[in-house]
Amino acid sequence: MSEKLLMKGNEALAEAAIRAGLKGYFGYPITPQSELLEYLSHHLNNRGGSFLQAESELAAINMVYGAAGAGVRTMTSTSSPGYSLMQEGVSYIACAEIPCLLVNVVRGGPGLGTIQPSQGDYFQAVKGGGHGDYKLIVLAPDSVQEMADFVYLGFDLADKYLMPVLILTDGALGQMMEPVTFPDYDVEKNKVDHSSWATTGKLTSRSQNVITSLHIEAEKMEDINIHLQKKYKTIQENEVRYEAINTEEADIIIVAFGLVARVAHKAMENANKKGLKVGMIRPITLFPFPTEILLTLSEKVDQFLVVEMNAGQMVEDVRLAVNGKIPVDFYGRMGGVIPQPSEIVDKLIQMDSSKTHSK
Amino acid sequence: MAKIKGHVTIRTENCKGCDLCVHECPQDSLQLSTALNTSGYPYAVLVNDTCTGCTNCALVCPEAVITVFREGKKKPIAILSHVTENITVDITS
Amino acid sequence: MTEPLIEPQHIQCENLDQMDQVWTRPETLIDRKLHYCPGCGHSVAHRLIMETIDELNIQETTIGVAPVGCSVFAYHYMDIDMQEAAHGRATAVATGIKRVLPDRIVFTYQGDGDLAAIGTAETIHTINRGENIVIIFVNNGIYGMTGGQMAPTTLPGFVTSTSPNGRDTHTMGYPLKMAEMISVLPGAYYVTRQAVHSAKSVRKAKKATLKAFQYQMDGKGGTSFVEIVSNCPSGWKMTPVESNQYLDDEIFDFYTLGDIKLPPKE
Amino acid sequence: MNKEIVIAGFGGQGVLSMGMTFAYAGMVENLEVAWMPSYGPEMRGGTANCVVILSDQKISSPIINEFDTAIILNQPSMEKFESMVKPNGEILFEASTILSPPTRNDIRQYKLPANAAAQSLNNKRIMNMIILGAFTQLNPILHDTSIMTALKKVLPERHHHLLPINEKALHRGKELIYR
Repeated sequence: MSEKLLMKGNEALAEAAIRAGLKGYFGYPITPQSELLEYLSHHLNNRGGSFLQAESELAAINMVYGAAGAGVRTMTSTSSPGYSLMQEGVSYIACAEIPCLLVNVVRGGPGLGTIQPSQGDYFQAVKGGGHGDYKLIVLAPDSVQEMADFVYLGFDLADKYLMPVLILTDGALGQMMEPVTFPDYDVEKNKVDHSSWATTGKLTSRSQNVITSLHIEAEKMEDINIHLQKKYKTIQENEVRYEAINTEEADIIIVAFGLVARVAHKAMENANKKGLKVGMIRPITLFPFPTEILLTLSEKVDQFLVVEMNAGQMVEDVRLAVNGKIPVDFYGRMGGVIPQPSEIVDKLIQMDSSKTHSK
Repeated sequence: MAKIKGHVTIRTENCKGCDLCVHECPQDSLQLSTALNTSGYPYAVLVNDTCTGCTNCALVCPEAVITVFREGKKKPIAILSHVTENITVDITS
Repeated sequence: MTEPLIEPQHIQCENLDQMDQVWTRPETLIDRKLHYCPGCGHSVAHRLIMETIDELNIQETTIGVAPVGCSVFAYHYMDIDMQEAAHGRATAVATGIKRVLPDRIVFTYQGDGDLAAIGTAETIHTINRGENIVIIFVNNGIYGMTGGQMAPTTLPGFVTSTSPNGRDTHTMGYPLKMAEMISVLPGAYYVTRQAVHSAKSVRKAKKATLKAFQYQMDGKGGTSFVEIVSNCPSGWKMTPVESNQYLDDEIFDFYTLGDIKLPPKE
Repeated sequence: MNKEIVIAGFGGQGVLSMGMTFAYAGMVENLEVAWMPSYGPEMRGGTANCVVILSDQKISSPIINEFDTAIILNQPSMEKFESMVKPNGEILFEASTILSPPTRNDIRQYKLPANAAAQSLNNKRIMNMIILGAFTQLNPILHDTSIMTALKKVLPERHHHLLPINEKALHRGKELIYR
């Protein structure tokens, strides 16, 4: 374990990437993720990797495609408008089954939007984002420590399932400083052998390795899709991660991810002080989504409250999970505004009293 | 000056009858067939023995179906390449 | 009344085993029927690159990047490790590979729609960075794969499916001379324009390709750019022979063949 | 203990680095800390502010709109943050740059001639250290040694020769409160 350092989320993520054996980074400046790019421009080249500032996000994601296709740990990072530009490449990478790490430090949208933190890219992140049927494993950190931790986890999952892993974070987590420690991580021990498919030069001892997402026959393309869907099912069965707090005695369960989960946590504490019984589920993997725990809890609690920094996106997945069993309410702020704990407490009080009235 | 004698073989099944080799041949040695291969294309055939093995036909052939031969003035006895240690060559044959 | 057709007979050679084989297809060119139209220059360009790779003995270290366009299936014919790039992004993909595997030989194979329209930014910035790669640019002045639409390189007045009255420069702009454009970039090390429509031009193009790959292996300079001005018999609505004649008659006046930028003398 | 502090002024006054020193010192004392800056275009020449939270418990939300302490270094920031100080909270403000002092009477106010004090020490840039000294005198949660350890981390190595003058400034700030 390293010493405790005070770092910005973006910098902690970048440092973790180097420690996780990052070999290729390709990115383009955009607020509020530029510290990530800057940190790696200072440190990656003299710590065993290759840093390149691309001419656009479009070029950056395709550089990732090339470098990750060569079988080494590769990543890019961007913020919302840039991530939209990358969608073409992400779809190709998902189909070609290349492992890599993507980071979206989300800001308020739509359009050029604001540079303030937001969760408006949830749909884009968990439903695919680009064209075609594909998913990414999506990790949502809620602290600077997790910004670092999920880099290792992300690379390992990417290597395990041969697919892009997305860290979905936001401007505030990227910019804020908190203490962070970096775990001992043995790059060599965690290295996965990609020689069976990576393009590293066709040795006479093997047949050519081709990386492509083009399969012109419909039946072949369907086979590829079946294979991908099977993989996503395995992931849904094995890789769900979430944090459950105070769920045993709760009447109302808040569901929130990322930065908002911390605001909601504060709201939960304050509401419980006022005598309400509030618990919380914080999805850590947004895909695979923690559907099962929500379904189980819907047997025990009265209501769910989903809090997001958007117009209501994850709430749809919660409603799908709960399947109409109990009411699922929503509270959100948009465009880069962060909800205050007091706003959420007010909402909880309102929900609690409406329940009492209906009894 | 005596002409060098050459010859070509053509994998007619892969020929698409584009006619480029016929036009490129300085000896007018090639023609397209009237018959079709299984893909439905006419194919190039060598129709006389004036070929000099100049390789022009092969160079313009998009399908790389032409192999060119040439009668050598002097045949090499053996071609040595990538020799890394002393070897003995039997030149009696 | 027409004469009955007489099938020409292939002359056999009795002493073939005593003759020297002076030319045959390169081994790295996979033995598979090409999907290109009869007489297409793409096939010749593919073969030239594979000959080059064989002659330089670099099959085990070369990684190619295929584009979107007619040559989207280049990896069906090139027996090397390859990646299929998104439309226009081949040089970005190649940059990624070269940056993490700097000791490998990396090349892109791109058409004019790919390199000079949708991928112009990637092309210019890759060359401007002087990425030590080879770009093979096949310019046939048309979008072949999608059915013969106007390309950025289509000559003025030329009829395509999207310039039915010929390319009108007032509304559709002028053809891009990519090789000249990029030759002014400091990162461009060797820029040449070649053709593969005749035996003579194929010989020259081969020399240029060899040079370009050799420069990359030497690792001295920046990007080597080999433009191959080619035909598109189907898109141009001509026979292969006519299309090659058209190159001589019309195209090379605009796209002048020859070296445009040579590496600095040592 | 849970201390929520906002530091606000204009860019270049060392607002962000003062906050970082707070946070680092808190970390040295094994407190839970969070530092959250304002960022983006508003950093470019305009006002700059950062929020620092020091706590002996896990910090749940780094997003707050009520503060125990506001350290205010210019007039626009006073207008923005005065109302966001909790009742019985405190405002520390620089004497010379604030034209209209806070009007609330449910908070403690400390008007600090920090700029003048910095001038008297012949270094204008240590003003924020003087204010930090005043804060620690009012809120004894950070030891001087922790602050100096923190400063070593926050200051680039090429500025480490300035550590002694900063230490002096820290004590000068404490004296401002003694009076």
